[in-house]
Amino acid sequence: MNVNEVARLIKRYADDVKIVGARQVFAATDKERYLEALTALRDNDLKHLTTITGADRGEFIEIIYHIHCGGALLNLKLALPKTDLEIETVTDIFPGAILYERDLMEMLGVQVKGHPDPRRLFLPDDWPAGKFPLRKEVKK
Amino acid sequence: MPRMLPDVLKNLFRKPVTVKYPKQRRELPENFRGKPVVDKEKCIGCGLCVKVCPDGAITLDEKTKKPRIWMGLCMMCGRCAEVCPRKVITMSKEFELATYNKYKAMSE
Amino acid sequence: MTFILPIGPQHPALEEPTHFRIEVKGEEIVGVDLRLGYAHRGIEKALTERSYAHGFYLSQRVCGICNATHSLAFTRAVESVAGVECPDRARYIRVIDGELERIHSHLLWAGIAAHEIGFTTLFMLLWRDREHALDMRELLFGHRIYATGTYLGGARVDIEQKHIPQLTRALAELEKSAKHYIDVCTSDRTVIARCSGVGVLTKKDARELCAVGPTARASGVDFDIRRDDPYAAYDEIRFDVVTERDGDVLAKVVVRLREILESVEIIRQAIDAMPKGPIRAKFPENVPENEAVGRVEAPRGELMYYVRSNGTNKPERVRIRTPSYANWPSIRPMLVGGTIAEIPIVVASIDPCFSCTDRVTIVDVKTGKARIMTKGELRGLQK
Amino acid sequence: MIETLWYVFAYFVFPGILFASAVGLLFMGIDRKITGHMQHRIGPPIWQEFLDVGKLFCKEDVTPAAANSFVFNCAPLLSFGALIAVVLLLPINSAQPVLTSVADLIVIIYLLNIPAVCMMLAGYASGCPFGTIGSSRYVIQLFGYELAFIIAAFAVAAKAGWSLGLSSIVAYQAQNGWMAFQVALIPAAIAILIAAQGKLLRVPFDIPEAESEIVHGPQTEYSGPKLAILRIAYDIELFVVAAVVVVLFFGGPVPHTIGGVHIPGVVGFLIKCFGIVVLSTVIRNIAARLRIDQALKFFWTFPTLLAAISLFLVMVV
Repeated sequence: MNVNEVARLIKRYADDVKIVGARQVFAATDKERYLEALTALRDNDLKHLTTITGADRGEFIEIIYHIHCGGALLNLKLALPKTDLEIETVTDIFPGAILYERDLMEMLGVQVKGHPDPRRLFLPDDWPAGKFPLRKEVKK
Repeated sequence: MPRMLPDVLKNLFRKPVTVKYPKQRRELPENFRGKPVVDKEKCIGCGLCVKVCPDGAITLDEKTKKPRIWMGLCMMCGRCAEVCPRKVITMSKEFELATYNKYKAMSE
Repeated sequence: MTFILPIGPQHPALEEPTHFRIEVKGEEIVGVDLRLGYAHRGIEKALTERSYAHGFYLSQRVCGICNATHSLAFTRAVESVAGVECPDRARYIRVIDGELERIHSHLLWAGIAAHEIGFTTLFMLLWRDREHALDMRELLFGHRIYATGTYLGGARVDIEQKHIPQLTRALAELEKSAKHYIDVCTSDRTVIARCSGVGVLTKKDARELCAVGPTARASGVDFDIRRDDPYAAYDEIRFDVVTERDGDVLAKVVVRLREILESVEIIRQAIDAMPKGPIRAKFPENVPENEAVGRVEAPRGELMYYVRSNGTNKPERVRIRTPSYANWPSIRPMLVGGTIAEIPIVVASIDPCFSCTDRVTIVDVKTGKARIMTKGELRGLQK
Repeated sequence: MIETLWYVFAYFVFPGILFASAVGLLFMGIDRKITGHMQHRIGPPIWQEFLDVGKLFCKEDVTPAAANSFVFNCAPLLSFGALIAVVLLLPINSAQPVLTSVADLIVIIYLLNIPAVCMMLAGYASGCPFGTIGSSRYVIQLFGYELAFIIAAFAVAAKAGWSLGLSSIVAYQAQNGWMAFQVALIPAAIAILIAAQGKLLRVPFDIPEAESEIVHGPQTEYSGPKLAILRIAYDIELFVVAAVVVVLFFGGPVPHTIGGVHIPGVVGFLIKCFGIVVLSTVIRNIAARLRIDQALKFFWTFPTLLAAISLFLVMVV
């Protein structure tokens, strides 16, 4: 699928869709519509979730789903206010997301409901519970 | 099974590729980046190398304003040699940097 | 009665520390649990505290083997954030640098796989032929592994005309030995006995678990960033993506060896079509507010860098997703059902690069307790 | 009195400890040098084995806490002693071995199994999981190659007029040519060479010591002098198994007189043993290691069948 087809497909579920360069689409969505968006993508035989990126933007946490669609890369952005960091797991849609969601949980403190085994992935066992390394306020 | 037999028997009569390292040495290509060497006279003390070194391995001597490279941190990336206006720092061919005292491993 | 067989973190089969807890009934594997994080160095956090020029060198050190591809991915992301176009000649130099690295990385992996199945002679001979690729990198770019083919805004070292004959001779040598090893691996009965039908990853599993690189291509998934999302000069070079069907360890060996043949072909085309001209464009000190994704086909698969800049000379957030990280979930379907003897070869078959996957700080082995060293302490240790 | 002195000398010096371990270590050294050149590299000097063993003797003697110390400590000595006993039973210098007994072929086959049993005991006693798995694999492999080895040995004994004495076998071969060239016994010769490769844990069958899976199998916990004794025992086993194959199939120690110079039987015997070791090295360098189930399946089909055929041919014809 080339860039325009992906943009047209995602328009229904996201706003502020912009095409960057020859092969990348950025789109912002919200908590209600992101599950249908991902299911729609999977039904169009786009099964490859490259990764899930988490970024601490100061007042909110931005989660980006990077999905490889043949000739283009879709970056689906999801903004979560720091007050309720609760999202639904996508492992039923993309089974490959198991490790990425565990990484998200331990590095940024986002709670993923329904994750098969929400254990720690990288950090050592006695890492203090409340401290999330990639948060802005954790300097060194 | 004997698919590798010809290979193995041929190797018996060919000269081994390995070299007895400390005694014989391999010849290094000319843009090989070894230990950076500082040629003190030509240095004008501009401090560009200090700014550009990714590891912060280069410090300017207080009195003489000449660069001193601490080999404990230097990763021989060659940026200092590239950015120096007077070509004071050049990358030598020397790569055997084992020392007993890491803190004395200065490249003056 | 099942009992837990601990493999790692220190184990001769694993060249880097990871820990498998394998549930075993007799010799048959029942369950697999994986504990990563022993070589995690907090690189993503460290990158946000360094300027782009210094961060470039840190991105090279994420993986010990595939560092040209890491620096290329970082450069690709940062250049699209800063809006810098790298000159044509530099794009070809980057292709040559990346492909030479793919050749030496695949030969290194094939040697380790041969060692896992106990074929020491094949291991030694494979690594002997790998020297051709490493010598070329040393000749062209200065260092065997940390080459300077790519830098922010272009390339740091130009390829002189007088090295080309040596390069073509080495490529011919590599091509001959790659063909020979494909023939050996597909016809030697002991290798076939140990590799075919072992650690099978079906195409459905590979697509679902988002496997990448040769691991996925060995199961028939036709996915290669050099063709799907071409970067550097790959759009002007003709090559075809190598895939196999049956997804077992033998298919993974053959896919990688055939990719070496492709890489040799790519370098030859790159040398011929290389235009004259400058090799580096100016890279601005401060980068405007922007975000971008840089993707590259590393020897082990799709490598992704996500960079977000905030106007200063330091990136605000860098996300590194390495190929081995994506291949870890597919270890489970491959191992379950096999026997203990297959663990090393199956684990090695996805060519895991643990230091790529982990980025946590040091575990203090003496006391067994994990202690997080702050960067200041790290620096203190070095001084 | 002279009798006992002769036995003491025979046990400690000539075919005994000094000679056997020197020859064993030398064979292993040459084997490593040839392997090096076959892998297109220089390889260690021939006397490398002496240096390794010497170094190990200087190391500290450690017994792991989890290990059952009695079995763990005496296993290497037991296997070393058994191998020296086999050396004394073999006709090395002349057709007459040092210790003669009626059915010494059976005694040899039994004694050659003691090092294997000791290795298994050591593996279980060392208390480390790798040792346990290594030993269980060793047991399985023992059943594999032992069958072929014994059938081939009995085929030879049958051919030499149903006598189990080695000296009579050597005498029989002195008259009508080497056993290996008898048509009926060629399959047995091939079978015993494959079984020897399994008995010596050489690469296609070095599953109990698969370093990429179970570190060093039963020997994982050994270090220092105990490991040195195990290494010497292994090297002597290399020489001894080759010697048994030579005695059974390739004529044993036959003194020659070439150009008027009288060459004692030992020299010819050593050269033939060396030939077998080189053959084993070549096999070691052109094959990958099989899995334990594949090895067992292979042993019970191919070599056992060959040995059975030659036994049948000898019995019937």
